[in-house]
Amino acid sequence: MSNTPIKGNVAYYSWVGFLALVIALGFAAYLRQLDQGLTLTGMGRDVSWGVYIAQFTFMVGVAASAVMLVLPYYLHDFKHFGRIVVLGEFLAIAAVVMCLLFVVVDMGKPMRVLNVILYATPHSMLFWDFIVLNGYLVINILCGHVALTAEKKSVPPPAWIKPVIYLSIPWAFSIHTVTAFLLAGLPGRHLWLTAILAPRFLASAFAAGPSLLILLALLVKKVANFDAGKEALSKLTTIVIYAGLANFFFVGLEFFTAFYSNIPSHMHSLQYLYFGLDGKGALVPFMWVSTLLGVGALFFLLFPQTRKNEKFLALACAALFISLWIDKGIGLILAGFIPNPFDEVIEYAVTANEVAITLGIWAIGALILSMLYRAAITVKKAWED
Amino acid sequence: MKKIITPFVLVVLLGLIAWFGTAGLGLYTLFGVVLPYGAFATFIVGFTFKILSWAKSPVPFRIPTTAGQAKSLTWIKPNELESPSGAPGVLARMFLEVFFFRSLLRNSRASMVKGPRLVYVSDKSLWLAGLVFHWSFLIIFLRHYRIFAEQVPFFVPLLEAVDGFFEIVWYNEIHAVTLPGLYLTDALILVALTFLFLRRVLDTKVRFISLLQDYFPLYLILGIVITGSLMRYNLKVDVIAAKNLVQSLVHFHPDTSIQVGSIFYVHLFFVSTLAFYFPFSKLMHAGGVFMSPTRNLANNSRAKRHINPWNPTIKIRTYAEYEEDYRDKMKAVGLPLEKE
Amino acid sequence: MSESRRKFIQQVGGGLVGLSAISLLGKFTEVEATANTEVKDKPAQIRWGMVVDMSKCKEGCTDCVQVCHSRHNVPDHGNAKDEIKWIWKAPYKNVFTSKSHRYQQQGQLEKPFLTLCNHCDEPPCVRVCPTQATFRRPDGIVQMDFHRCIGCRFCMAGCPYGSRSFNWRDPRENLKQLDPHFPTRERGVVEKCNFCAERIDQGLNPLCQEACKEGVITFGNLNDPNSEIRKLLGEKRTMQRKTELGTAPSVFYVVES
Amino acid sequence: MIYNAKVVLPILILFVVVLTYPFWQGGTEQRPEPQKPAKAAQCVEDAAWMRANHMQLLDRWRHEVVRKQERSYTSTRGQVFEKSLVNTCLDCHQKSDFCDKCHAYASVKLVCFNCHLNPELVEP
Amino acid sequence: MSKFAPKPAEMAAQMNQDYLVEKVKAHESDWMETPPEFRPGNWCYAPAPEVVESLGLDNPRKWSPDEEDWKLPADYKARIHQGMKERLDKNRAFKLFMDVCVRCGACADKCHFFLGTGDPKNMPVMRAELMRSVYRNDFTMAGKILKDWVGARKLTPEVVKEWFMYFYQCTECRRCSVFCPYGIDTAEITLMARELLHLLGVNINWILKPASDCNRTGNHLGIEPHTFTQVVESLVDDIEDVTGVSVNPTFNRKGAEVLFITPSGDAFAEPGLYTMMGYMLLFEHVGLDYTFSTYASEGGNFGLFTGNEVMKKLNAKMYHEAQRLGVKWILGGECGHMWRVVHQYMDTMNGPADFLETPINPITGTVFDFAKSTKMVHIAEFTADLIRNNKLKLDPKRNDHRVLTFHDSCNTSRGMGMIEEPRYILHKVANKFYEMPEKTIREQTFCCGSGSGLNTEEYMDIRMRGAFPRASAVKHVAERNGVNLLTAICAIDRVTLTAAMRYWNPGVEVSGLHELVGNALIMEGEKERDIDLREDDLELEEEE
Repeated sequence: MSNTPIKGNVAYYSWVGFLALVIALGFAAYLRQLDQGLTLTGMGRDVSWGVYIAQFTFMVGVAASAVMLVLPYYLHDFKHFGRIVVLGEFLAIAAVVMCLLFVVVDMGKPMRVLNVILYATPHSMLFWDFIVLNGYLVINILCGHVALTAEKKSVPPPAWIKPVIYLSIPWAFSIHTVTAFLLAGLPGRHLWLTAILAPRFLASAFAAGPSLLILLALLVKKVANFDAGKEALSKLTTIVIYAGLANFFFVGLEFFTAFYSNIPSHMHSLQYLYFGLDGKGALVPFMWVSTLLGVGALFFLLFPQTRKNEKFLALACAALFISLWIDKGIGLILAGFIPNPFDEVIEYAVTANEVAITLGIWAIGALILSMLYRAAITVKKAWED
Repeated sequence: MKKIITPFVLVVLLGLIAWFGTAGLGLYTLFGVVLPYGAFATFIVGFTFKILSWAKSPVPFRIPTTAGQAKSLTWIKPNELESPSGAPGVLARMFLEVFFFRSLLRNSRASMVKGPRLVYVSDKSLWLAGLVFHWSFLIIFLRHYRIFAEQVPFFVPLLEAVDGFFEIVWYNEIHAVTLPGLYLTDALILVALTFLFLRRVLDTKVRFISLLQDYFPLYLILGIVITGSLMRYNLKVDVIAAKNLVQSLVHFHPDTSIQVGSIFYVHLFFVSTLAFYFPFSKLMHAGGVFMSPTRNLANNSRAKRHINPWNPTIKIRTYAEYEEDYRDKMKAVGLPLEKE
Repeated sequence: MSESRRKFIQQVGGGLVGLSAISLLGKFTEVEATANTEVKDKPAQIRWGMVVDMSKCKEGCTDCVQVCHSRHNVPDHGNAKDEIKWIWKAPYKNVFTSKSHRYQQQGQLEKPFLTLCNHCDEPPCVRVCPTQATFRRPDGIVQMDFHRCIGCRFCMAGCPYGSRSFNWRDPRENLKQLDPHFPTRERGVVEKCNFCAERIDQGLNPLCQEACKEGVITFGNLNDPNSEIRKLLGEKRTMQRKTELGTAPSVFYVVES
Repeated sequence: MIYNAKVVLPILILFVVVLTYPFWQGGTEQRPEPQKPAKAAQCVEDAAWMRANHMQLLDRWRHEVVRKQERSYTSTRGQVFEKSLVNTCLDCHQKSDFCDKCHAYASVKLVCFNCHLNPELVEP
Repeated sequence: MSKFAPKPAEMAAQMNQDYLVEKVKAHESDWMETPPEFRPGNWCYAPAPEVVESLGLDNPRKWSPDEEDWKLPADYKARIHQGMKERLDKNRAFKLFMDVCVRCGACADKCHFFLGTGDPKNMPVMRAELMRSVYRNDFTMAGKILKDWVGARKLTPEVVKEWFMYFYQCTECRRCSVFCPYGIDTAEITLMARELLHLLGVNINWILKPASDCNRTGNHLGIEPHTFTQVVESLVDDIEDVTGVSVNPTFNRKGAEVLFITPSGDAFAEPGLYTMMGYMLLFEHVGLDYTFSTYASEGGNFGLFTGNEVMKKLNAKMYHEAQRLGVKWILGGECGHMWRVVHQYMDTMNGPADFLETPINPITGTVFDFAKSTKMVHIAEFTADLIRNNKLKLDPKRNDHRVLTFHDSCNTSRGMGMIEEPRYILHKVANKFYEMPEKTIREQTFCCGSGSGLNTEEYMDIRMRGAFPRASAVKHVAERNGVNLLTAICAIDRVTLTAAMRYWNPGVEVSGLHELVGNALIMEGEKERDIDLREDDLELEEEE
């Protein structure tokens, strides 16, 4: 690509400077965590995964959502995604990098991270997640880079990239499926021990990711004067609606199975999340906000009058994104540990240090995204006027 | 092919010589004392000599590379890094050039596509590989101060901690391959050298321009890296004995009784060869980069007169001579004249 | 190589193949349909197990806990969040979550029960570990290799018994007495009861068993029909934690005499 | 004549001075000389081999003890030892004398004692 | 079209099919054993003996590069050795550049001649190696002992021919040096090589003839004083025809505030003379007190392409004349290599100019601090300052019939760092301005392909190939934005790019910057303008 990501106007530099600051703070917080240990987090004996793994799970979904552009564009020849398919791939790159970082900061011994390869263990789902995530990163970097380079030269992309692009489609599904398998295969964690966890993940991913893409598309239209096109946005909105509906349908299924069967261990985590358990319910307000935002957004998106209005579309997408972020990026992981194996409700409270690291990683993601988008849009716009 | 293979054979031979010289002939004093002293002395003297030989030639004209807007009208933003107007800009430019290879960062690759049409795509691979190689080399060299200096300097444990952050300790049934853990720079330098080598061989442009002497140092440094890594990770040697030997050398009473494993002498011989070879080769770019007039001069020649010590006196065709030749013609069209 | 020797090798080789084929067949036939009986045979001489007779356990006595924790250098950080536990007591209703009911005899629900790693025959923690830092020894002990653990805590999510602890902070901060014969851990790794593997390898019994004056703990080879533990299991009514999860624990409880 | 001597020479001299630092660093060429243990005449293996390879041996030991339950080591001389840093090595040697001196001299980080305990400090 | 170049379509077809820039031809062969091939269109004529003599250079004789025997002096080896030794001792850059190259290849595909010919010896590193190989043999211990193992070779007549071919296939544009991690400047190596070749009498007519003429008459074209004034006066008439305004240039006038020097091409060659008209309109517009000189009637300096002594000799006239006329400072026109000389050499060679004053713009009062020693200001700096201070009345619509792009001349961008001033002016005097792709402009600009004295007819094949990268970039904006005018601030560009555009991009014309300024200037008392300085119709809005 070119030097374009590092040239820019005042607004861009301020944005990059701001991100750099957040990253620096996050890095300082991480150094502190390296020095003093994960005791600085809100995690403990009972809730042993917290905001890091929750963000990781959520971002895997965002990463996987690139397939919602690649698939219609390459398999169904939906031409309108031509302008933004690379934006999806670049979003995937930023999201996967964030995923990897979230896993690393969660590790007690990050210096031993390569043990995952040195002592490759196929019966561990984490090993497979390591493989699929890194593979997905490579595939997306390759596809994005090759496509953009070809576009820059204004020559057709080389033929060998086609199979790689096709490979990226099942691969995107695999990253979220394997991530679901991390959780769904654990005995005694009943919230996760469900066969529809993978479909649930995919549904929420294909709602959250494209929502974010719509928001980003509207943003670059505003700040970079790069229009994704009405058709593309409308198609993305359709995807968001169907995936969002599927997501809430799946949540409903979980409720039915747990509460109709009336098996306490299946109900407990859901009870904790939505109604509180043993008098404790720190997440209850979040979950209801999530439900209201999600259902509300979907309701309004169903009407053409409202979803055709860009302001409203942005609002609905933001609401849905936040809703799903709360659902998957907070609730799902934490409540898996609540109640604990002794049926005690011990809650998790995030700490400032943890938040700083989390924000740092988000900022890294945003920085990567900004730089990649800038490069992509420069190339794209070079051929239009 | 000859220029690719000959230096390889040469380096292998050098390794064999050191191995046979020590393990076979027992010439420990030669390989452990005499050659290292000789090589180091050659390096210091040769390096100094080369720098001074450059310094002995003046810089007659101020010709910096102006790769950006020069300082001109006050309201036009000058690019101090690419076209520095004074010492601060020059220092910053040199710093970025020496430590971060800034010029290579803008490298691009041209290709001709049907049309014909030329297209250029940014290519940062040389920059990255070069940076990784040089920085790894520097860090590895600095880490060796644990051997060179009797009291381990403060920066060594610091570098070791960062470089060895990843505990890459791998055990298999045949061999505990890496204990102590793998240094990142050890792996990175190997990757970077391999890339630089492959690039020389596979890129037809670079293969065309490459000389035998471009491959030789690559192989030699690769040899140093490989023997060093073998010593650390596989064919263990007594590092205390090695340090004792080095300390006896730097304290100027060489202990000829010390014998370390042959791999150590192969490593040392490679290093000695490199040190000896350095001042006479392109490797002097390490010193030369500081001396390059196109980069270490400010672009201020219209504001400040640059002096050429050998500015020749030239006889010019003066106006008087000119008027002499053309007086009539000038007069005819009414041009003012000095002498009527 | 002499002819006779070659023949011998062939016979032994062939024999071995045949043997393993038979044992494979055996494996298929012996698998039972119900999950909560643990007899998925693992062809080993030894499978260590433990019976905890809670009818003999004195309330308020923590001899076994103290010996274990002090000899294994288990720190006491003084807060529940960072807590490290190898063996400890917890109320019956929490240990046997699915076997508690509101009409249980007086005091039973709150009665402290000894709990520790179950050294499952089908340990989920081993299944999920990405580096084999947790592994099952041939003698059934589920062992931690602290040198290899990356601290991902997948095993903690995997363990349905809450038997695993993570070193959220440096254990040496809160270790007043150190026993040099057993290492401490580093910050950032997971740990748990190891059935005193270091003692078993020397032919000794676990510390908790030795420390208990009341004879609460019986330790022995579950694969030996003549062992004391098997006799006990044959005589008493025993139960295990969360058998429905198919983990096949090696720790059994006698709840009443 | 040297041109730009005011810039060139100081930098050149600084370079040479830094590079030759080991030669004028001073010091008395003190070599680490750990005490010979009184307890045993010979180490597990030949002393010279141990100097170069002890880390490999210890790594092999830890692997075999933890993962394979093989706790005794038969040396090339046929002697049998317990595979234990604390019980075998430190039975004869003292960490502060034996390990630390060389490790400090060669600046090699000693990671064993991050977990394993030095009996010198624990037992009075 | 020239008989020295194939037809454009043939050349294009050949480029399309023949080679790839990324894969060098004949990459397996050893370059030392590949002799240069002289064929029509790739070499320049030798100078006549009297031209060589008039400049006091060595070995005047009749010879031609395509002949086998070049009639080199018998002691050619000793001459080159001695000449090289002298130059190594006198020029640090030369010595350093002989030693430090690591052959990383960053420069390889940056040269327009390499991109246009695919000839691997046109990779800048290779061009320098042609000389380094001899340097190693003669001046390094390693070379003396290890010979071709370290890439050393003896000087032979074949090597001399190779030098001639490839050091006259370099326009000293310095693009490679921008990419070199050590800043190795091939232009300086080429300069040395050409100086060395002079020692053998190996040189080209197109450089020596103008240099000789310039010495004699004051300008490259050999125009004598009376002709010079007459030509300028005829331009004055043209201005009056187009604008209705009469301008009054003066010549050799003592006591003027400013001496104005521009390349003679601006006075005598299309499209340069429209630029000349632009200057005169501008000076009239602001009432500048200036004079031309017939003695210093040349900004350009072909000495730069010859050697530092001829360069100094020709350049000396500027200060000499300024001092004689008693002006305060010198204003320089749009020229490329003139400014390379003024910026990099003039003050060092012929200064200090303490008889002049630090230039001050008499109209705006701006002090040109950055030129306080040389005392010479570029016309683009001068005009930009005027516009910035609102001293010009401009109507950019008068350039609406042009869609323009700007070609950074190598000498002004990479030789002095002038990048923004011309763009500032362009934005003020024209509405339709589009940049070429980023890797082909500013400091990465491509040479016109005929600089450094190579703009001669018999060299057309190489010139058109060398111009190809520039033309390809122009074509990009021509197709995309409809660009039909290529603006440049270099007299050689204006001539050579005109040829190159006719060859590669028919329909794209070439102009100077001040031609556009002249079009846009609203002069006092002017008549309604419906044609531009070229007398082309303006694109006027329909009156309602």
